[in-house]
Amino acid sequence: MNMATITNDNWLLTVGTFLPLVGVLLMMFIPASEERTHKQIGIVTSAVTAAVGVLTLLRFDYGHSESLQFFVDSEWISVIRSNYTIGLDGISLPLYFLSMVVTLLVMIYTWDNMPDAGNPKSFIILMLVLQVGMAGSFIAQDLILFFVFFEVVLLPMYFMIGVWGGEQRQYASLKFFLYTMFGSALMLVAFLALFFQTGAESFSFAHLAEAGALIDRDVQIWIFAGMFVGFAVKVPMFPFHTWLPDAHTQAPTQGSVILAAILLKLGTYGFVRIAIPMLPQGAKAWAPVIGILAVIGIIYGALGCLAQTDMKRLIAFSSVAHMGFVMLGISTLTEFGINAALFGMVAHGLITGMLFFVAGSVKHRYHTLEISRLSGMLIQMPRLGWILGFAAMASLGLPGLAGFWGEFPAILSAYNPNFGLNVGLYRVLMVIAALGTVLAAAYLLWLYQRTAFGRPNPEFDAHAAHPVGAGVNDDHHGADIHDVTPIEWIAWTPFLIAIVVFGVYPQLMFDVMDPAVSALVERVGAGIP
Amino acid sequence: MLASTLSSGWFLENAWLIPLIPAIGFAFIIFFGKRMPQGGSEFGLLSMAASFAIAVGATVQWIQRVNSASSEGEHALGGFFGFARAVLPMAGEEGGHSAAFVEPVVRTWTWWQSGGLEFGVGQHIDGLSIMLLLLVTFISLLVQIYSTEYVSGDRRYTHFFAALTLFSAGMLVMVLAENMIQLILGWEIMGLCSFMLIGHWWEEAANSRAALKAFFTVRVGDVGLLVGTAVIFFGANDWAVERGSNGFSIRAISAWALSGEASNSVLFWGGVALFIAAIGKSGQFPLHTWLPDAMAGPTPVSSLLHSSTMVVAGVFLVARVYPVFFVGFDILDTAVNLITIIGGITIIAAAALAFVQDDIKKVLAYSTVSQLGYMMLGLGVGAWLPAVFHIFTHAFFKCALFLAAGSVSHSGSHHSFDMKKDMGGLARKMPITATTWMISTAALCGIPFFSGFFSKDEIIDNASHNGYQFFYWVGLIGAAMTAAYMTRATYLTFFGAPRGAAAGEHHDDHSDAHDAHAAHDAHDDHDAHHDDHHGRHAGPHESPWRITAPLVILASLAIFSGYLNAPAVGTHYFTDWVEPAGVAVAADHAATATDGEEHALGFAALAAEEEGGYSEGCGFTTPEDGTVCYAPKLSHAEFAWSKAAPSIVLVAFGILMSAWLSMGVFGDRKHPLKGLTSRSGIARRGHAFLVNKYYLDHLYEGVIVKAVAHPIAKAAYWINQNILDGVVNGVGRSGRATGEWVYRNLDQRVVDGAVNASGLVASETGHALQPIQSGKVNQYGALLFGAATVGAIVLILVNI
Amino acid sequence: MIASLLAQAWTAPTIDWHAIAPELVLVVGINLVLLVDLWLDEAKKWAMATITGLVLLGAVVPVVTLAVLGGDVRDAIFDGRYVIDEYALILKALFLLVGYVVVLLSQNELEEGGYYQGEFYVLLLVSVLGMVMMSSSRDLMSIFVALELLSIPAYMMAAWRKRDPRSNEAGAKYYLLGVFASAVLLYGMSFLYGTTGTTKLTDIGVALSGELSAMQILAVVFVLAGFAFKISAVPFHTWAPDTYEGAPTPVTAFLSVASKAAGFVALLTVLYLGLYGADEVHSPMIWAMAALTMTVGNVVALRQTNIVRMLAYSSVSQGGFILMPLAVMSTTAAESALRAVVIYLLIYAFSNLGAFAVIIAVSRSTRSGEISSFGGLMSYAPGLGVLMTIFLASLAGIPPLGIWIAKLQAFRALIDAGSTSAYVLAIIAAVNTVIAAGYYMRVLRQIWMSPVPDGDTTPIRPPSSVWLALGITAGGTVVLGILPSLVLRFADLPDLTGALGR
Amino acid sequence: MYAVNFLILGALLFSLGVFGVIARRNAVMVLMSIELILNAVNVNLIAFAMMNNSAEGHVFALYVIAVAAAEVGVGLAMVLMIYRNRRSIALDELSAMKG
Repeated sequence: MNMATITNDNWLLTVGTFLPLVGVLLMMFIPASEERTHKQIGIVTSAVTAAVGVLTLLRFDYGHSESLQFFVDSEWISVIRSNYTIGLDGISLPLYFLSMVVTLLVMIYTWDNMPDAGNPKSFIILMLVLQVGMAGSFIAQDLILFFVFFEVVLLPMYFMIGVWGGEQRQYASLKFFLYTMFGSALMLVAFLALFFQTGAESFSFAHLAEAGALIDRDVQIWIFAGMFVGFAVKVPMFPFHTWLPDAHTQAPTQGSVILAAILLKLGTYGFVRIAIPMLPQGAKAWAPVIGILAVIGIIYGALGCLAQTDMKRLIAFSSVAHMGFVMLGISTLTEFGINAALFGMVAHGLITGMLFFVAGSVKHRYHTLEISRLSGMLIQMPRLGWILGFAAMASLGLPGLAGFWGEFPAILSAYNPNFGLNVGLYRVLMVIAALGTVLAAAYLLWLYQRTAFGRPNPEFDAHAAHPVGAGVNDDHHGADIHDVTPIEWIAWTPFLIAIVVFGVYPQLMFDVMDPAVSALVERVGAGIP
Repeated sequence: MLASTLSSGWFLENAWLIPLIPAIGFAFIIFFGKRMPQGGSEFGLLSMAASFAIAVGATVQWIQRVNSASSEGEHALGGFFGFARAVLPMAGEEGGHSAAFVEPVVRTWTWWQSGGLEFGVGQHIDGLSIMLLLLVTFISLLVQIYSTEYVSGDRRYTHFFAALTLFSAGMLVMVLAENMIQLILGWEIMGLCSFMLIGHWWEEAANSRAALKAFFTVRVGDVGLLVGTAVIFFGANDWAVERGSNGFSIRAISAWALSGEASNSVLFWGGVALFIAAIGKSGQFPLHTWLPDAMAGPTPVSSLLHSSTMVVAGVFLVARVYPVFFVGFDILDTAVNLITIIGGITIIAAAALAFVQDDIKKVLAYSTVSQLGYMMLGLGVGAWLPAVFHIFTHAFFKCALFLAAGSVSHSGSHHSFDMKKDMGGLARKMPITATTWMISTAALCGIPFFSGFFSKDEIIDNASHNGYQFFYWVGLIGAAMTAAYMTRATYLTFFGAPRGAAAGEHHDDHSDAHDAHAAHDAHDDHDAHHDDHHGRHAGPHESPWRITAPLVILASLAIFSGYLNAPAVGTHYFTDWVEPAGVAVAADHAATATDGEEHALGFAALAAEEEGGYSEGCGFTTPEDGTVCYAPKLSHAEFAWSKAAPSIVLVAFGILMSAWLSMGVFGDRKHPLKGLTSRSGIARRGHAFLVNKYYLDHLYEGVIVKAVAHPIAKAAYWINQNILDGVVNGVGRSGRATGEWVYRNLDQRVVDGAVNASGLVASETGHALQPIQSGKVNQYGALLFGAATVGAIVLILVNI
Repeated sequence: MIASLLAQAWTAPTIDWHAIAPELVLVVGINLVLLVDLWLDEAKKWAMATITGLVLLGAVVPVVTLAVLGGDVRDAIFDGRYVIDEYALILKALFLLVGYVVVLLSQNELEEGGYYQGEFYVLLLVSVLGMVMMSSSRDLMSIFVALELLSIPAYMMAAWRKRDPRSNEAGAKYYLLGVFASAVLLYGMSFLYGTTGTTKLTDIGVALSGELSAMQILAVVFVLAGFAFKISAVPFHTWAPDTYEGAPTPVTAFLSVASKAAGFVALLTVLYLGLYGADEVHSPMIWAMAALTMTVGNVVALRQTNIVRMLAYSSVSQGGFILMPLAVMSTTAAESALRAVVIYLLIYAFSNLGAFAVIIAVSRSTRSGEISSFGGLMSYAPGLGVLMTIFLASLAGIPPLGIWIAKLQAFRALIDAGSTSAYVLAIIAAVNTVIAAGYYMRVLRQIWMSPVPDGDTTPIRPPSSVWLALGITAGGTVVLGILPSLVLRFADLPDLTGALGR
Repeated sequence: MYAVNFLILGALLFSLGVFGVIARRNAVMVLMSIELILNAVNVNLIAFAMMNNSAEGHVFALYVIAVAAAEVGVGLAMVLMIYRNRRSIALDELSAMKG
C-alpha cells in the first residue's frame, strides 16, 4: 500500500517465486518411472526455493517493514495498463515465507507418504506449480498480476484433490473448482469496475489505493460486493464454506495441508491487501456484514465440528471457525484486529496444517478416520498421540501457543471497532466469539478424549490377546500401527517448533506486521470522511 | 518515597527466573526424562528446589525492602504502627502514621505490539506475589517429594512429573504476571495441566471425562476473563498510555481504577466479567461441580492443584486487580455485592454437601470449595488482607489434609478412598498421619491458636466491621458446619472399628479411584511392586518417610503459619509485608501530568455520605495530580476475644455435636459403652448420654438424621448432582445435539443443497433445451427466419 | 462526349500490387495446386499437403512485409471498398495461419481415408482466399462475394466423406441453412442499399445516422441475422452442432475457427463502419444474442457425451463471449470492444484448434468420439493429456493460459461502457464462465481421474504433422497467455480503429 | 410508384421462398425456393438501382446471379450425393444427429 518503495535486491522475489518452475522443467524430461529421482528433485527444488526465502528474510529491512521492498515495476501488458509490479512488506512477508516452508515440508513428507494413486512425477510437478501461484499471489502489487497468480493455484489443487483424493474426490474437486471459479469471476468484474472507476490509469495497488478512496460511496459498496464474494469463497466465510469440508476431507494429506496452510489465506489476504485499502467506504459499509458472518462462521463451524464422526472432516470444519476469528479481526478495521488476523492466518496455517498431517498419518496407519473406531492412540502411538494433543491445544487457542495470538486480540479488537462502526453490535459479536472459544475447546478435547484416551480398539490392537499393558511399548505392534517415523519428524518438527516459538514470543511476527498494518489502517482512515 | 530509595536485590530483580526454571525443567523432563534413572522426577525436584530457593531469597529481600520503606517512613516501628492501624482507623493522611507504599519491583520486556503500542511480559513483584511465589514453590516442592513415593512405578511417572512441573511454572507465571495477558497465559497453562493430571489415568473413561469436564467448565469461566480483560483494557488504555504504560499492565489498571477517571460502568462490567472467570477457576457456586470430580486425579494432584494453589487462582485474580472490584462494586459502601453473594452461597452449599460424602477426598474437595468461598467473601467485604492470609494458611492445612488422605489410601486402605467401607480405627495404625490430619483439621475448623483461626476469623470479623452483617452470620454458620463435617470425616477415618481394607481384608468392590488405580496398575510392572508391597506388610501401616515428612512439615506450618498475623498476640508481620499501603504516591511514570482539571466528583460525594469507616485516602478521594494510588485504603477490624467468641462457641458446638452423633451412628454396635469409652476421650465425656444407646440411635437416625441432616444435605446433594452438574453436562450434550442438527439440516440440506441444486438446474436446463436441436432442417430454417422476423418486428415496434 | 465517356470509363485504376499480393499469391497457389493435382499419381498425393502449406506460408510473406512497411492502402485502390490496413493484415495473417494448421491436421485424415486430397486442398485454399478477402472488404458487395467464396467450398468440405451419411447430412444441413441465411442477408442488404443508395459501408454509415425507417430496421436485422448464422449465434446456431459432429474433424476445426472468425470480421466491419448509426437496433439485438448464445451453448454443452459435439456447443458459447463486446459497440467503449473481439478471435483460434488437434490424435487410436473414450489418457499418453488440459483450461479462461486475457478484454470493454445493461451482461458472462468450466472440467476429469475404458493403454503416436500443429497451437496458447502484449501490440495500433475510422 | 410495385413483387417472391424453405420436405423444392428468394433480392436491387439511379444495384444483381448459379451447382451435387447414399431426398430423414 505504501508509496515508499525500496528496490534493493529486487531480483530476489522473482527468483524465489519462479524457481520451482526450473524443477518442473527438469522433471518434464525425466520418465515418470524414476520415482525417487522425482521426489529428490522436488525436495531439492523446494529446499532451494526456501533458501531463497530465508535470504529474503535476511535482506528484508525490518526498519521499514511498512514500505514495499525488493520492489520491481516493469512493463507487462501495457495495453490494459497492467505491469509486472511486485514487492514485499510486513503484511505479505510472513505468508510469502510460510508458503515456501510449507511446500518444502510437504515435499519431505511425500518422500514416504505418497498417496495411493501413485505417479509422484505429476504430483510433485503440481505442487511446485502450486507453490509458484501461492508465492506469486503474496508478492503481486498489481491487480491483474494478483488475479493471474490467484487463479494459477486452481488447477493444480483441482488435480491434487481429484486424482490423489479419497472416495468422493471427483465430486469434491469439481465443487472446489467451480466454487472458486465463481468467486473469482465476480471478483474480476469488480477489479475491472474499480479500474475504470479510478480513471483507467493503472492496476497497481499503490495507485488504486490512492484513487479508489475517491470513488463515491455507493459505487464502492457495489465493487466491494464483487470482491467480497470472490474472497469470501476462498476464505471461506459462512454461506460460501461448503466446498471446504469436502475438499479438505477428500484431498490427500499434502493437499489438505497446503489448502489449510496457504490457500485459504489468499482470501483473507485479499481482504487486507486489496478490498479494504482500495475501497475504504465500501469496507466500512460491509464491515458489520463481514463481522456478523464471521461470528456466525465461528459458532456454526464449531457446531459443525461437534457433529462430525470423521476426524479429518472435523478438522476441516474447525477451519471455518478459525477463519471466522480472522475475519472478525479484519472486520473491525482496527490495528489490533488486522494484526490479529494476519497472525491468525499464519497460526492457523501452522496448527491446522499440523492437525492435517496427524490425520493423514492416522489414516495411513488405521486406514480409517472414524472417531468412534479410534481410541487409545496414546497407548499404541504415544508420540503421535501427544502431537495430536499438542496441536489440538494450540488449535483451541491456548496461550503460549501460536493460536492464542490470532484469537485473543481479534476478540479484544471487537470491543471497540474503528471508524465509528456500531459498537453495540461488535460487543455482542465479541461475546459470541468468546463463547466460540469454549465450543472450540469442547470439540477439540472431545476429539482428543475419544481418539487418544481409553484403551485401543481391539480391531487395531495387534496384541489383543495379551494384556493391554503390552501396548505400552511401541515396538510390540502390528506392522502398520507404528509411531512417528523419522521422515514425519523431519516434516513436522518445524511446525511444532514454530507453533511454540510464535506462541511464546509473538513479537517476532507482530514486529514485522504492525508498522505495515498501522500504515494501512491510517490509509483507510484517510479514505473515510 | 521514591522507588530508588527502596532496597532491592538480585533475587527481587530476577524473580522472573522462578517460573522460568520449572518451565525449563518441564522441557528437560519431556525430552530426557524417560532416560533418567529417576524417570525425570529429579529434574522436577531440582527445578522446584531451585525456584524455591530463589523465592526464599526474594522474600527475604522483599522484607528488607519493606522495612527500608517503613523505616524511612516517618512513623514508629512495626509493633506500634500495626497496633496503631488497628486502634485508630482514621490514621490516614493526617498524622502521617501511614504505611509507606512499597514500590513493587516491576520489570518488563517487549512481548508483542499492535498499533504501535508495545506490550510487555515481565514481573510485578509485590507482597501478594511474593507470598504466593513462596507458597507455591514450597508446596510444589513438598508435593513432588511426596509424589516420588506415591506414584512410583506408575507407567506415566515421567509424564506425571512433567505435568506437575509445568503446572508449577504456569502458576508462578500467573503469580508474578506484570500484565493481564501474562496472567491469562499462566491461568490457561494451569487449566491445561489440570486436564493432563486429572486425566492422568485416562484408560478409564470416567477419569478422562472428569478431566474434560474440569477443563471445559473452567473454560466457560475463561470467557469472562477474555471479555473482562478486553473491557478493562479499552477502559484503561488511553489513561495508561498517557502515563507511558498500557491497558494491560496490572499497575496501570489498579492506578486507573483508583484515579477517579475510570467510568464506573466500565469498572463494574469489567469486574463482573473477571469475576465470572474467578468463579470458574475457584470452583465457586454454580461452577463448582468440576472440582469434586477432579478428585479422580492422583492425590498429590488434588492436594496441589485442587486445594492449595490452582483453585486459588480465581481468588488471586480478584486480589490482584482489587481496585477494579473495589471501585466497580463499590465495596465498603454496600451491604451486599456480587462477590459476597457468590462467596456466601458457596460457603454454605459446599459445606452442606461435604456432609454426605463417603469418599474422603470428596469431603476435602467440598471443604476446599467452601474455604474458597471464605476467601471470596473476604475480598467481597473488603477484607483484602484476611482473605489473602487465608489463602496462605489454608494452603498448608488443606494440602496436609489431602496428603494425609492420600497416605491413608496408600498405606492404610489399599488405594480406597471410601471412608465407610475401607477405613476406621486407623489412628492407631498410622499415628503420624492421624496426628497431622487432626492438627490440620483443627486448623481448618478454626480452633483457636491454630492457623485457620487467625485467618478465617479475621474474615468473619471484618465482614461485620465493614457492614456486611448478613455475611457475618453466613461466615459463622459456615464455620460451625465446617467443624461438624470435618469431625465426621475424622471419626470415620481414624476412629471406630476398622472396616474393609483398613481391617486388612482385600475386596475388589472399591470406589472409582481405586478402580482407576487398579486399572492403571494393570498396565504396568507396578503389579509386581504392588503385590510384594502388600506381601511385606499386609494391612494398614504407617507410610514411608517420603510421605510422612511433608505431612509433618505441613502440619506444623498449619499450626504456626497463623502467628505471622495473629492480632490475638499482636503480630502483624504478614500485614506489613503483604498489604500494599493505600496511599497516593508520585506516579513514577507520570511523564506528562497533562490533566490539570479537578476530578473531585463521584468520589468526593461518595466520601461525603460515607458514615462508618473513614473517607480519606485512596479509593475514596481522587489522588492529586501527578500522584496515583495502587491500592485502596482499607481498615482492619480490631481483634477482640469478645468478637471471636461466637465463632469459637459455634465451632465447639459443631465439633461436639458431630462427634457425638458420629459415634452414635458409626460406632461399634456390639459393646457401645466399652467400645466408646475405651475409644476416645470425647466419647467418655458423652458417656452419660450414651447409656441407653438404642434410644439414642433411634433419636439420631429417626429424628435428626432422617428428619433434619440428611434430607437437607441429601436434597442439596441431589440438586447439586442433577441440576447444577446436569447443566454443566447438559451444555456439552445439547451442544452436540445442536451441532448434529445444524450440520444435518442447515449445512447439508440448505446451504450445501443450494450449491448442488444450482448445478443441477443448469444441467436440467440444458436437457430441456435439447429438443430444440431436433435435427430437422426445415425446423432449423423456421427457427432462423422466425427469430429474425420476430426480432425485426419487435425492434420496429420499439423504435417507431 | 462519347469520347469523354470512354475516356472516363477507361481510366484504369492504379493497382498497388504489393497491397493485394497475399490474395494474388493465393490465387496463383490455387491454380498451381490444381495443375499439380492433375499430374501427380495417387502414390505421391501426400505432396499436395506440403505444397498447400507452402502456398499458405508464402501468402504470409507479403502480409508481413506490408505490416512492416506499413502499407496503409485505402482509397488508392477500389476507392475504399477494398482496404489493406493493419486490421486487415492481422486477420489475413490469422486466417492464413489457421489454414496452415488445418492442412497439418487434415493430412493424415485424408491420406488414410483415401479422399480426394487435391480437390480438398484447392477448396481449402479457396475458402481461405475468401476469408482473406473478407478481412479487407469494406463494401456490401465485396463482403457478400467474400462470404460466398469462403462458404461454398466449406459446404463441400463438410460433406467430404461422400460415403458417410453423417457427413452427407452435415454438408446438406450446412449448405441449405447457409444458403438460406445468406439469402436473408442479401435481402437485408438490398434494403440497406435501397434506403441509403450506396453499398460502400462508410457512406452507409453516414446515411444511416438519424431516425431509422422501418425498412432500414428490417434491413439491419436481416443483415445481422445473416452474419449471426455464420458465427452460429443463438438462435441461428442450430446447424453448428450437427455439422460439426458430422463433418470430418479437421473441417470442423476449420469451420469452428476460421469461418466463424470470418463471420465476426464481417459483422465487425459492417457494424463499425456501416451501422453505428443504428445502434438502438443492433445493440439490444446483439446484447440478447450474446446472452442467449453463451448461456444456451453452455447449458446444452453440459449434457453432451460426444466430445466433438460438446466442443461444438462450447464454440457456440465462446461465440457468445466474442459477441459480448459488440453489444457496446456504439458507446465510447467502441475501441476497446473492437480490440477485444480481434484479440479474442486470435487467441481463441489457437486454443480451439489445439483442442481439435488433440481430439484428432486421440480418436485416431480410440476410434471413438465419446468423452468417455478419453478415460485415463494421462496414464498412457501424458503428453496429449497435458496438452488437452492446457487447451481446455485456456478455453475455460483460466490464467495464465491464452483465453483469459481475451475474456479479460471482453469484460473490460463491457465495464468500460459502464452502462447498467453492460454490467448485467458482464454478470451473466461471469456466471457462464463457471458453467463452462463445468463441462471442460468433465473432460479433464476423464483424462486425469478416470480409468481407461478398454484396458488398451498402448501409447498414442500422432503423426509429425499433428505434433507440429499441436506445437504451434500450444505455444500460441501459453505464450499469448503469459505475454499477451505480443498480440495486444497489434490490436493496440491506433489505426486499427483509425483504419476503420469512419 | 412503379418502384414500390417492384418492391412488393420482391416481397411476395421472398415470402414464397421462405415458405418453401420452411414447409417443403423435398430438397430440390427447397433449393428452388431459395432461388426464389435470391431472385426477390435481384428484383429489389434493380428496383432500388432505378430509384437511386446508381449502377451499384445492377452490379450487385449480377454478382448475386453468378453466386446463385454456383450455389445451385453445389446444391444439386449435394442432393445427388444424398440420393445415391439413401435413395431419397426427403430432408426430414436427415436427422441422425440431434440434441
